Amino acid sequence: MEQLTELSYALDTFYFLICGAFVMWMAAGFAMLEAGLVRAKNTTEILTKNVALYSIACVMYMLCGYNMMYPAEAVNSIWPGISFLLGEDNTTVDVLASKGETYYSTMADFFFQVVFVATAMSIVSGAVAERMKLWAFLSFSVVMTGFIYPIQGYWKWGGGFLDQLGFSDFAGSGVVHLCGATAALAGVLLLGARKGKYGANGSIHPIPGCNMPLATLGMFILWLGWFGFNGGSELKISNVEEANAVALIFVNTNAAAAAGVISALVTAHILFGKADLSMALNGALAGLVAITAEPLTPTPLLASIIGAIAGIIVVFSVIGFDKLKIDDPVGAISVHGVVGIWGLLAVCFSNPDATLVAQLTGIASIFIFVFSASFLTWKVIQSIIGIRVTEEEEYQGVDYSECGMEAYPEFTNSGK
Amino acid sequence: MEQLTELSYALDTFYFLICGAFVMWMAAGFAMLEAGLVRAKNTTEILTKNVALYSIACVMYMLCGYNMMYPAEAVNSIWPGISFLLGEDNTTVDVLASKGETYYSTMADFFFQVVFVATAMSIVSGAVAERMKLWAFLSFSVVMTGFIYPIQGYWKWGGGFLDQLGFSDFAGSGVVHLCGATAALAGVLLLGARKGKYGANGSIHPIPGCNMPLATLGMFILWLGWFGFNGGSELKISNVEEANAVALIFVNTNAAAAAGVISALVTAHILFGKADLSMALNGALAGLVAITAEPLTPTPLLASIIGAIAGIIVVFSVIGFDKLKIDDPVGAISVHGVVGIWGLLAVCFSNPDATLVAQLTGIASIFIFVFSASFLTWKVIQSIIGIRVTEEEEYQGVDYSECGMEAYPEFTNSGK
Amino acid sequence: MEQLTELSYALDTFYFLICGAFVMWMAAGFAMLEAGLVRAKNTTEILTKNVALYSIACVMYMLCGYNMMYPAEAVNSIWPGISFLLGEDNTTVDVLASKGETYYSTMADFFFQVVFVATAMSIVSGAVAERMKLWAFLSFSVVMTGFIYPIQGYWKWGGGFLDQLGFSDFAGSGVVHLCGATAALAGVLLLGARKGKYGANGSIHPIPGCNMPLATLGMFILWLGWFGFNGGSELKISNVEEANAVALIFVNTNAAAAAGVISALVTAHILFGKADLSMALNGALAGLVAITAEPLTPTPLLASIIGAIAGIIVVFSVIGFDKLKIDDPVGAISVHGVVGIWGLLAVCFSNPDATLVAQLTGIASIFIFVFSASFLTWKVIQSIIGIRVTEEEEYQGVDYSECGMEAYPEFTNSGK
Amino acid sequence: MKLITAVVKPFKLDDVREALSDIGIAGITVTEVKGFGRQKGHTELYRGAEYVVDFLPKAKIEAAVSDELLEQALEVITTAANTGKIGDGKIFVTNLEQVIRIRTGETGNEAI
Amino acid sequence: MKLITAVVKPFKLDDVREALSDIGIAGITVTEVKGFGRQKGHTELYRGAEYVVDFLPKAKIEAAVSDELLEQALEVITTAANTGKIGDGKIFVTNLEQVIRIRTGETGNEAI
Amino acid sequence: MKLITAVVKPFKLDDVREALSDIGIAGITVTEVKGFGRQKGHTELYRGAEYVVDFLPKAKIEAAVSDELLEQALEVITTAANTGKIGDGKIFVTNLEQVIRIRTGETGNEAI
Ligand SMILES: Nc1ncnc2c1ncn2[C@@H]1O[C@H](COP(=O)(O)OP(=O)(O)O)[C@@H](O)[C@H]1O
Ligand SMILES: Nc1ncnc2c1ncn2[C@@H]1O[C@H](COP(=O)(O)OP(=O)(O)O)[C@@H](O)[C@H]1O
Ligand SMILES: Nc1ncnc2c1ncn2[C@@H]1O[C@H](COP(=O)(O)OP(=O)(O)O)[C@@H](O)[C@H]1O
Repeated sequence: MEQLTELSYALDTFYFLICGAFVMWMAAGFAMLEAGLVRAKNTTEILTKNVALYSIACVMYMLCGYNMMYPAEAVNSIWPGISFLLGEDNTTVDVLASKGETYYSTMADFFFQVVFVATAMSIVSGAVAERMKLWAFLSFSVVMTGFIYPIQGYWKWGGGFLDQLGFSDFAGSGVVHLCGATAALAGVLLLGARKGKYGANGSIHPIPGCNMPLATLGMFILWLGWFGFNGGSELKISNVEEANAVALIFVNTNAAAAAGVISALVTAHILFGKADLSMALNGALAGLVAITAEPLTPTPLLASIIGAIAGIIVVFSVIGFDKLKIDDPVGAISVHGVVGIWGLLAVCFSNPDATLVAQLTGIASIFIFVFSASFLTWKVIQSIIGIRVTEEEEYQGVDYSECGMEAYPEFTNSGK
Repeated sequence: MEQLTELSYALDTFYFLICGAFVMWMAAGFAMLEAGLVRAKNTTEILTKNVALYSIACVMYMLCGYNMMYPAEAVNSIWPGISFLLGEDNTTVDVLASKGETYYSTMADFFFQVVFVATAMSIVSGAVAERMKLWAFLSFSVVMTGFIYPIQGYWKWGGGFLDQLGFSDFAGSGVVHLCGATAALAGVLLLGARKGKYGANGSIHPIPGCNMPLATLGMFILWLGWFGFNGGSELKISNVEEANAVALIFVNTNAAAAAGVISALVTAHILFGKADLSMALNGALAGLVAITAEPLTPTPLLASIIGAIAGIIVVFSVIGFDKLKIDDPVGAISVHGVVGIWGLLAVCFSNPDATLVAQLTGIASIFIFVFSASFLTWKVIQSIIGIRVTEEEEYQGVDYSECGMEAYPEFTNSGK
Repeated sequence: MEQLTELSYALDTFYFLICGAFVMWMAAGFAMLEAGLVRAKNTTEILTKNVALYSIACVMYMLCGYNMMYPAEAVNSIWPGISFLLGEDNTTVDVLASKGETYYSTMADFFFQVVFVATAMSIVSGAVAERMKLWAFLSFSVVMTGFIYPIQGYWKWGGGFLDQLGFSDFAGSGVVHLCGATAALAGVLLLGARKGKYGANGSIHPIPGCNMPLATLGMFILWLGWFGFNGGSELKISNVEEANAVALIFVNTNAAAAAGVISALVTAHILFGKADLSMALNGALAGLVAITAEPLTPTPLLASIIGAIAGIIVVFSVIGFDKLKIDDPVGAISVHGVVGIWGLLAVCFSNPDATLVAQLTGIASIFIFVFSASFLTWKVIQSIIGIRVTEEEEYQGVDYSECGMEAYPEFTNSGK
Repeated sequence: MKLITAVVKPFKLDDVREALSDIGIAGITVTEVKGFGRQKGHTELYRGAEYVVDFLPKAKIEAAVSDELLEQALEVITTAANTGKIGDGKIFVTNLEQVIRIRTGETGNEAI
Repeated sequence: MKLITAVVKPFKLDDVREALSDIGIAGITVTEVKGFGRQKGHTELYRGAEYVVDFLPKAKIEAAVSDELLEQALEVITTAANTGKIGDGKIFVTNLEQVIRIRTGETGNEAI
Repeated sequence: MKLITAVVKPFKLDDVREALSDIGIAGITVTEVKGFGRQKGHTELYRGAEYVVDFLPKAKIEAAVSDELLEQALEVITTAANTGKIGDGKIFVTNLEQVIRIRTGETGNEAI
């Protein structure tokens, strides 16, 4: 019997670790997606940002973020309090004594959680690409991963006021995606559009990404990683019901993404007369973001419908932001923000425990807090070291000014 | 005891899901392989095809394909009948009552199966690359994933007449790979060769792929995914024998691929005097396809030999199809079709239950049915919307005509 | 009870196989990293090397390497003796009779081990890139994976004299990484620097890699694979303690890599004034190599520190080797060799069983043996077929001379 | 001696090259260029916004020829590069004062 | 007829093109080139060692013009390409003996 | 003033540039071109079929020089680019009617 409990603990821990590894892989996905959608002259820098932000997230979340998000004893339901470093893992004795309450390793939990923070931060890098200073961005990521993300994460997943209120966000359409997109929006508003993106008389000049296979690879990596993202968020797999739940989450996650691709592709074809690959990629991610708020209660058919609507929303959202002259090179704010909200609202269709009021409260709380905190942080960084490269550096490409190194030295005329 | 049954169910379900995730990853592999082996001007379109076909496969298989392949009650051993959408998963009560008969989640099974369909369809996209209309291809993929694949899949895995006959196809050298290759062949015959590929006096003009690292990445992704493909096809891992079986499948799958690389590389070196990377990649895939029909009964040494022969076959097959002026840009028909047949025959070397007659009957049944059904479908599509782009569009590249977007706008002179 | 033992065996086997699959994926990581860091004209060849060496490793290790490394009966503690091919897997009866001693499939063990050999060999290919003959390299890889690696592997993991001496190397900072780097060093010394790399008066001419996104992807793949590399080396997960151990290993592995990135990036920024992406990538790998010798006993904070120091070491090491005119295009000797030594020494900080003497003995034994054996092997190959391409071939690129095929025919002027 | 510079459609390059070779002009130098002329480029799409790729890829062929061969060369280029559609390109002729073959140091007509 | 060859900063290309088009010169041929001149390239970094990228990317514009339009063309190019900073580039003028429009066979000023 | 156009082997580019710079010609414009001549390209392989890459990558160097410097320039280019092997390339000289430095508006010899 004890051995059974131990084996069960081992399986749940292993499942958690594998799901975590899949989510970690999403870091590569964001890096490839963004590197594919910027111009060649800004590629080294966006890669550097992605590698570094993941690393910073890991360090900051270990130092204090994890403890803030899941405090041993919270100060109150809004402010978790601060403490540092990770504690000990569960002992065998505790596990056996817990009667199944403690069913996975704390370290595995930390690993799973830390890759989530990185995901939230990755969303930002795409939106501010091609014009933001590298070190300004990295400074922001310290604050974001160490404080902003954990605080609002605590509100829901750490048992704070949003959780108490009945806000429903299974795997983080709000806590992770909306949060990241909101921080990105604050940055983009302060930063302004890339030079040459918007013309005098309302004209919009597309700036095509330099490497579509890379962007497509990034999308596939994210899709794969999302099975860990959503599947792991069930937190347990070791009995029939839980195993079925995880399986259903895999199916629904996949279905929503697939439907998102198709609807985005068809929408784009109707609007533009061509099959816009970049929209298909955004459609897949939109489907994934939308189903993240509740991948368990919908049937696969409903999951497909939620994903399909997300795919349509994202196309119009991308176009809409461009009309508003909010320049987001990879469409991150649309994919993770606008569609994140759609996902949170769509929970009400299938989860009887969710209420529209709670969902709206959650959305508003996350948005207002993250926007204010991020805006303030960006402002402070701006006043100290500045956030935008000079016009000449932007023309020449941030690869040269920030990293001193080209991404494709043999394939382009350098310094263009 | 009940808890043990549940845990066992959880482990088998988890194993199934992870294997499924690996196979899903193969979609990225095909996309990268094909994007690497076409010219730059056709890259966006092949990526779009790959993303879209995977999505269509997921939707169609959920709508009716799965039910046709694994019908609750089949009409007869050839025609499974039609029904829609997925049913409920197993309840805990049923699982416990089943005494180990029901040992994994139906949803996990669906997930695993759906990524197989996508694999079969992916095979087609490579063979018809660089000249087929996007929407013609996508229309075909609706029929293929919703009907053609499931029907012949039913014959073997759903318990239809091929299964009853003793046809042996462990993980789908026939049901998946030969099926995909046959559909591709029908398409290619109707479509004709790419312009400029075959000269007047029997001369062959190679059209080199534009991005070999991408093709290599695709091959590695497929190799990794194949552990899920073959490993998951054991369907169970939760006791010593099954665990050993899965382990042996991993070893054999790996061995066959490795041997395929070496033999293809050596064969190519003997024939051409150079180490042809594209042949080494095809060799790996050939090894994988060949062992797929029976990865469990051979010893690792025999698996290596089967893979090595596959590597030799594929080189000659690629050359042979070129001689026949059957233009297959990525070698899909050779890798999946010709070698798929070799794999099915090689089952007889190690599996005492397999008979040559049954294997030949299986091969013939699948080939004839899939070829006829595909040919008809392609013909219908051809007569309604056409299947081939115009000569001018082909010259300019289908990226522009079908997707309106370049894959590498900064690295090539556009519109070439 | 018996069923529990079987289930436990199944879980451990499955965990082993998944970890093995992750390590196999590292082969793709090395291929991408190296393809990104060489020039376009040498890309096809480095890809061919990577695909082929992995395959050769699989064949040789199956033929004799595995048996040499884990001999049934060793001749003595230095020479294991030779025998061929793999034996039978454990029977259910044996497993049940073993009372938990035999807790995973031998085939799973083989699979896990074989991907390690490939890793060691992959290290070599990067260091000798852009100038070594393809078939010379492949010949070396036969000797390395069939004999050199297994013999020193036996010394530690097979129970040879280093193990008896108390040498501590959890997952192979020494056995795998130092071993690979040492073989590379021997090759590089014989081979000499790439033409044009070092100028007359001590000047160093950097030769930038042609594709940084590919290099970054390679790094991410390696990072992901390393969870299998280190995590799987615990060998067991099926109880609370083991599960916790594996979880801690995941956390520490991740922490060391993250810290390595940050410290390398900051060090580079201090030294050069720019954020050098290539150093950040090396920093990540350095962190990973360093923690590989002991990922279990450090706290996450200590793991971060070990990784951070590794990130600093690697920057200075890369610069240092360049000063010594030892030309290593991808920094493999620094990352795997120098930092491997650091990792082995750092074991003493957290593992009370490790002694400095044992560690130094281990380092020296591996280095001296692998260096001598490799040097000899390289020498023999040199005298028979030569190891370096001609100056003209080098100028034109080894893609043409060795593979007859360009990697990016449309993106560069061929034959440059 | 004259320098002929012909800007043609890229897919006509091989035809022109063969035509020149047939009349004894084996040496040419080719550059990938972007052409702007009456023929207009096309529009592409990216994320829902259109943009004009207003240049067209062309091949620029430079051939040094002796005065005697000039007329014939112009003729065969015009014929080989002609598709009758807009964008077929142009031929420019300038005077060449000197030609040197680097390998041998030969000059003038021998060097061509 | 004259052939104007202007080597300018790449980001001035559009301005020059529009300026030429305004005075009626719609046809031009553009090549990506590397310029070496007084303006020096920059240094880049790779793995801790610096190296000089000593060329600068420039755009080379070739336009055949009639004798009458020459002066005006030179003027508008000079104005449009000017930034006042080093590296603005140069304009070369050579004599054109003949121009042929491939599509129609027209020659001389009609062909421009 | 003369315009020198030299088509040379790419790996001789640096030598030629230095040689020109030594005699006071610092400004040049370089283009990547494909050369067809007596030297033949090579064959490549792809999936078992051979194909001929019949051009060879060359570097085209353009330098405007004053009449006085012409002879010397031709000499140093010939020397620097020479390997004695087939494919060393050619030098073409045309007459330059005018040169303008865009930044300053200087013309003629001052502008070179
Ligand atoms: N005046 C000019 N100077 C230089 N190049 C020109 C000129 N006019 C045309 N060209 C080149 O010739 C190409 C074809 O010219 P275009 O006007 O499109 O077609 P057509 O010659 O058939 O009327 C252009 O793309 C451009 O490269
Ligand atoms: N003598 C020359 N011959 C050919 N091209 C030249 C010559 N001098 C300058 N150039 C071209 O003009 C560009 C600008 O010249 P540069 O000397 O840098 O600036 P400026 O003309 O403002 O003094 C160079 O990059 C080169 O491409
Ligand atoms: N008549 C020509 N017109 C223009 N370019 C030429 C001509 N002849 C040769 N070239 C250029 O010079 C290069 C070298 O010429 P080639 O005949 O191969 O060698 P060599 O000059 O040593 O005999 C060619 O690749 C081509 O770019």
